[in-house]
Amino acid sequence: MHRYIIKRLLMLIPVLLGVAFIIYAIMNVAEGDPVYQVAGPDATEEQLDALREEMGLNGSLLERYFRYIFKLLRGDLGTSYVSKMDVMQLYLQRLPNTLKLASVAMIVAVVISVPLGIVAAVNQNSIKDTVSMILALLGLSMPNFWLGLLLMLLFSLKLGWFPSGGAEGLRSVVLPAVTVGVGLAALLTRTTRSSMLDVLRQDYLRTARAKGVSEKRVVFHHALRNALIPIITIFGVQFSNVLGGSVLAETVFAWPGVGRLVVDAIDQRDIPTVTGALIMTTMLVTIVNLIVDIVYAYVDPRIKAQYTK
Amino acid sequence: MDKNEERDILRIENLNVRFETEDGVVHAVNGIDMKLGYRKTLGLVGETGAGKTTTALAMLRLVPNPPGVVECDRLEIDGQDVRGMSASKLEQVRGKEISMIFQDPMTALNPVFTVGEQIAESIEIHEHLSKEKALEKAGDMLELVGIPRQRANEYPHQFSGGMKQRVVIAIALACNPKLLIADEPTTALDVTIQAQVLELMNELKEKYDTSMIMITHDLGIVAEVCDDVAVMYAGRIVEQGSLEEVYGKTMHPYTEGLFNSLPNIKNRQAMLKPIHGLMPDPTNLPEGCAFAPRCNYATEECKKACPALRNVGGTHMVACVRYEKDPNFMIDRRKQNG
Amino acid sequence: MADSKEMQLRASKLYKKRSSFEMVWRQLRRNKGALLGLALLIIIIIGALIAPIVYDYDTDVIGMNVRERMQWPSARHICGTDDLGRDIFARIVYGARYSLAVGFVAVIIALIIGTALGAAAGYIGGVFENIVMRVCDIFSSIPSVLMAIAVVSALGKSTANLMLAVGIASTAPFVRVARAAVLVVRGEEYVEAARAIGQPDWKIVIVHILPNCLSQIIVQATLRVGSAIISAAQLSFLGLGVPAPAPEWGSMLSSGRLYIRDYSYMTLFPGIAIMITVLSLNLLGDGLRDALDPKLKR
Amino acid sequence: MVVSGHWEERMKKTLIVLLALMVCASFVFAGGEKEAATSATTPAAESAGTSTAAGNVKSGDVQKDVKYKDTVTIGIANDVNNLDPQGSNTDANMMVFYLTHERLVNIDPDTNKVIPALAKSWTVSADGCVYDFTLCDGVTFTNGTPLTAEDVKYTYDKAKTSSFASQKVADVISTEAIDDTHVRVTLAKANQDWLTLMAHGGMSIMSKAACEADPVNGPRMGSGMFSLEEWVPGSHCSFVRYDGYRDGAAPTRKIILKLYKEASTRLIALQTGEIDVCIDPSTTDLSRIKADANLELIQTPNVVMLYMPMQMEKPGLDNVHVRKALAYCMDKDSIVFAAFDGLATVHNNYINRGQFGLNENIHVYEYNLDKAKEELALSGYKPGDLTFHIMVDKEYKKTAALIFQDACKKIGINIILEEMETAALKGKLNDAALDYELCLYQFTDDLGTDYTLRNQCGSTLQADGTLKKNGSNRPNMKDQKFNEMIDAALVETDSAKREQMYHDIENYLDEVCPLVPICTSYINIGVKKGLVGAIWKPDAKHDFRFIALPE
Repeated sequence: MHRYIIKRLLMLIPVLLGVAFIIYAIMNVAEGDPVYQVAGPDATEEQLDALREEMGLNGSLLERYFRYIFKLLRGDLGTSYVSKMDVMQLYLQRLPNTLKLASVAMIVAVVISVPLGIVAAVNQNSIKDTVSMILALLGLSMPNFWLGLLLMLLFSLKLGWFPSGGAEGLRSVVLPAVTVGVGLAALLTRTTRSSMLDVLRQDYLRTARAKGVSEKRVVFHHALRNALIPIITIFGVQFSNVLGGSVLAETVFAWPGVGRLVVDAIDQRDIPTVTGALIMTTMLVTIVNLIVDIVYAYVDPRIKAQYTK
Repeated sequence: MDKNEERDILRIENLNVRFETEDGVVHAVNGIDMKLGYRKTLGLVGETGAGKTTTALAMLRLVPNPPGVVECDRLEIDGQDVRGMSASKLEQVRGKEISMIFQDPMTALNPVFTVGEQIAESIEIHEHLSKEKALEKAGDMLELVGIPRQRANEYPHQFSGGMKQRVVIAIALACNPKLLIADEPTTALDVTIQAQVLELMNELKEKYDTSMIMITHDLGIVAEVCDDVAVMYAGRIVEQGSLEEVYGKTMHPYTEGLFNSLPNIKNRQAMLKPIHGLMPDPTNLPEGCAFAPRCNYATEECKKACPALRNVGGTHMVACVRYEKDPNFMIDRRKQNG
Repeated sequence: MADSKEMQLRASKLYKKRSSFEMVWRQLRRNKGALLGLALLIIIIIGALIAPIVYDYDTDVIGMNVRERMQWPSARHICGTDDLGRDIFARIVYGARYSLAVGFVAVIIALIIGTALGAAAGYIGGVFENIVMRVCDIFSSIPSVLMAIAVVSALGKSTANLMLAVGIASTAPFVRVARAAVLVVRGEEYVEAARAIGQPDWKIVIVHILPNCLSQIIVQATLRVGSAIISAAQLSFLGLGVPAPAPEWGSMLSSGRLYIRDYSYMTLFPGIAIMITVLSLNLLGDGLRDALDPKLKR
Repeated sequence: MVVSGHWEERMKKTLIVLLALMVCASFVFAGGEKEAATSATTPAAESAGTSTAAGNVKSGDVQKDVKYKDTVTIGIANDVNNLDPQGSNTDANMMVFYLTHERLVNIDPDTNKVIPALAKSWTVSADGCVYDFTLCDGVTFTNGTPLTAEDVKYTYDKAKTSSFASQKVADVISTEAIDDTHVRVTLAKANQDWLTLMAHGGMSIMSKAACEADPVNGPRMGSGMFSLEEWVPGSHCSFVRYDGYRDGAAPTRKIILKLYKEASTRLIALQTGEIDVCIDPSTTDLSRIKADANLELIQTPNVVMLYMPMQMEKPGLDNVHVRKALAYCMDKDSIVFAAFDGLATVHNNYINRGQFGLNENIHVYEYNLDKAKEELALSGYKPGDLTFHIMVDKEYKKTAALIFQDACKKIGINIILEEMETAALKGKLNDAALDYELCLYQFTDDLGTDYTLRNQCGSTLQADGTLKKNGSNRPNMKDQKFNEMIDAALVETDSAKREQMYHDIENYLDEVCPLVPICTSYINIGVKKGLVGAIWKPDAKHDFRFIALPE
């Protein structure tokens, strides 16, 4: 298994080089030359050229890319064109907020969707099934800035239980996490329901019942364990998305996360910050995916067998 | 021991099971009475779709509802009335008083738990042992069914079909139940493994005084393992009695048809005489005797009234209109071996 | 012998080869939720098709009347008017054309590319699987905003390019779901059996493996349409989506956002339109999932 | 089709659940928030604080005996993204430089006149080209080191190289430090508005030693009443009081500028009390502030002028009649009503409100489709010939462009909307290719009439005899006659004659019609009742040095 983990981590390097190249290519093609975001309106040609030199914008796409990679391999993510701050520091300032928001949001999503999905699957085609499906769908189709404002109006303005914005203290993470979590719940509920339905038909559950195992244990121990693979897949996919930050919730709740750092940087054509933040996110995502794959093996021995074969 | 003799391990009266689906109501079991004494083995024989497995599941109240609906006048296991039992009480009966072996070993075991855990689970539930002790006892059970103890923490996908069936048997017999129901345990196995499994079941049956119901469509297995036989057709028992009575003095035309479908080792030239036609459609069973359309001796009478089981000597019972009407009616098989 | 002919007739009726579409329809008809979903979807699609006949695009949909702006839902304007005095109900009905198109096409692109890649990766394994999964990691770490900028800058701004951008951005999850589903199914006996009788690999994947992981993929597809519509909204909010004044549900949501506390109806109704579309798709998806799932055949 | 009971019952259940959810969702929203749905009324009368002749609003004076809170938190709409005074010109950053730095001179909030700051006095030579400044004594930077003439010279020389500040020191030939407290600045030619330019945040005096030691953090230190404590871009920026300030320390110890990008969240934060000042709440929420007992609304017309430049070298737009036709299609009243909720004032001049030399009775291009058709006829183009793209980057500009598009369609000119991100729009405007036709843009500079005209419409003669447009000259107007008129006005010393010259310049521009002025809107600020000491400026570069909130 260790050899497999090391192999996967080594694969990270080509991925990072790939991400950096794609961003450089996109930014090269995108409208809006970065130098104009930093230079004043009455900049002369010489000043512009001097600035291009300083920002490393001269030379062909490949030259700029290799210059960036050379610095990247030494762990230097460069400095932001706009705030002149080191990109790594910018990212690390935002990372704790995003990790806090992402993990609490995932907990909210799981707490909502796994029980809902199981109730829907166990009572297939009954009123409980319909209600849980509609509740789950509400989360997805309701635009989350709408939900965010609704929660803020109710819980921070009218009831005053939670602060309306900012990232100080644990109470401030609750509303944004619920907003993001509810949005994720739809897919997770549907996946839980669908894979539980597949498993609930299996014969080994009948064997368990014949052994005298209680219905609750049959559903939550025997059935759920087998239904976990698709659920973990979607959990992994959603967790990596949320690790990239959720821009709308961060905007509505003034939550300084990675999501808005990237979008603002794109807005200002701040290439080092965009590239740096996305590379760090990719690393995080790859590690999450690796953990998901390893968890597969622990959950389902048949997959573990395939890896060690 | 004699006190147990009169009381029966299993008593069922007028068991009916139907499945209400959108395509219509499937009448799987239509009024079954059944009694089984201690340390006795009953063979339940019939073509696929006769309702054998449904009857077995009904005993453990494992028929899924919806869509299944189970009605019966009496269902007692070892004297306890199972019908009204609460879920928690039922869970104490399943696996302790009565347990079941399923047909397809490939899907009967949970793929994500080790074999040892799956055996230990029922021991933990019923004998309230700690996890370690239960696992240890599970090891003993594995040895008992001929699997090395070390393989307890391997997973089902690492076992062959035959080995898996042995594990299923180990699970079923872990808390040495009084009544074991085996639903075609060897159908999915090849002949050599079949013999070993049957021999193992016989040994364990003797060792633990377990009474058993062997569900099969293979008359050879019944002859080898069972004391009594019940022949089922379209959800009803059409003939019942001891091995000698049913094999020796076969009376019901359907039972005769079953025997005629077996190749006769002694007389190689004998032509096989299969029963023509198909099982009746369970959603609309014909009036009167369900076997009438396929029966060579069928008369107009048979099509009208549905015959009840009648005693024809000893423990031998048969449900056929011809005998009610004409006491010395004889089917060909009885004519030959007298 | 009469009854045996009758027997043959009944037997043939039971087991004659029905076309697969009819089989699916017969299964689907049984699932009531799916019928409801299908009914809602048909209503929405019909609404979208007859919109140009009922509403004249220039006057009703984009024609503005500033004096009548910000009116609460009334008899004259069922869903009220927006900040330029345009009737919101007309725009929702007309907007269905844009939103459904964006939602469906984007998901179809993602579905086809994603499932093919995922299934191939899951089935073939080894180096190919690693490459595909790493490229998938790369694409999933590029936010859809950046993807949209790339497509718009390279191919110019149009609704088609918006669909392509949203499609590419939502491919990664399909790859992953397909691969995970194939991984579990790959070890089954029937796959080895198919390989044993010499079936070509691609046939095995399509005929044997995909139907078994169809349920996860359909769940993913029906839900993605909803999020595709909403991510198209974020893109139009940044000016990369469907150009104004076209009445796309997503951009109606974004422009209504400013007035959310006083004139909540401006975001409520487009939100409900999206919700009903997503709900109907998922109910239909549920029905399809059960109908197409071989294990569930009764 | 016979419907079996089962189906009906299942569908009924789903629909009931669906309707119930929709009803309660709309009720929670509609009911809860309906009470404040009155449309915005003309605001001027109800603003808190006292407005001065110069258009600023001063909220009450700081009292000696009152105990003030330790920290004031200000919710801002745009991010503080650059702390180098010569590195940016956005409002948010400028607010910071007023807290942390000082300039040679300041503008008096009451009279808009130039008043002493770091330079306690100065003399100007007869020909108006040589300025001798005398610095206050005992001035120190916030790290205690003294501020000398050397630092002033270093700052002015450095300004020449900065793309933001170079235009302001374009005329400066040399800056000499005579001794620690005397500086002489020599200009190439006299410039009446030069001193006003020197009061701009971009000319804040920096410490030479600090800048040379650390080029990134050095410029962030000034000699102001506050020093930077912590800066997390995209989240907040906090400042602490410099107790060693020569004229006595500020009333509040700590000021935090906290970013709230979403307008509704920013206002809710004020209502829940998490922040003390909410800059720029959304116009629809203003009645909520007035209705709240412990909040006050501060309102003053701003100098952010929305206008539509027309790139005069593009086919069709090079024809003055086409430009005039477009001017007559601009329905300014509807734009004020729809895009600004009525909270804006129509503007017909080519320089900003309150600037010297504004021509009160300039000709007005009122919204008149017949005149527009006449102009189009004169232009030689037939209806349907012309198609123009208009670039917009904000929601309110999109609304305005849609109204303009609707009007132009009526006279046969086809307008296509091009929505873009701000960065893309800025890039297109500044790109040498000038590949755009129409745009809705804004400028806020009120650094003197000459600076506005020269920057917005002026051009400079290049060595090869061609004219090159100045920095913010979006219409790309290259008109030598116009350049001569503004150069003459710049050196005219008699203010009455100078005013008339600017009236003539505005009339000339009205004839050339390079751009269509649309409107100026309002500064809206929600504050906690009792907040004092702050000076709210129409150019949104507010002065928080003396801000204070009673306990």
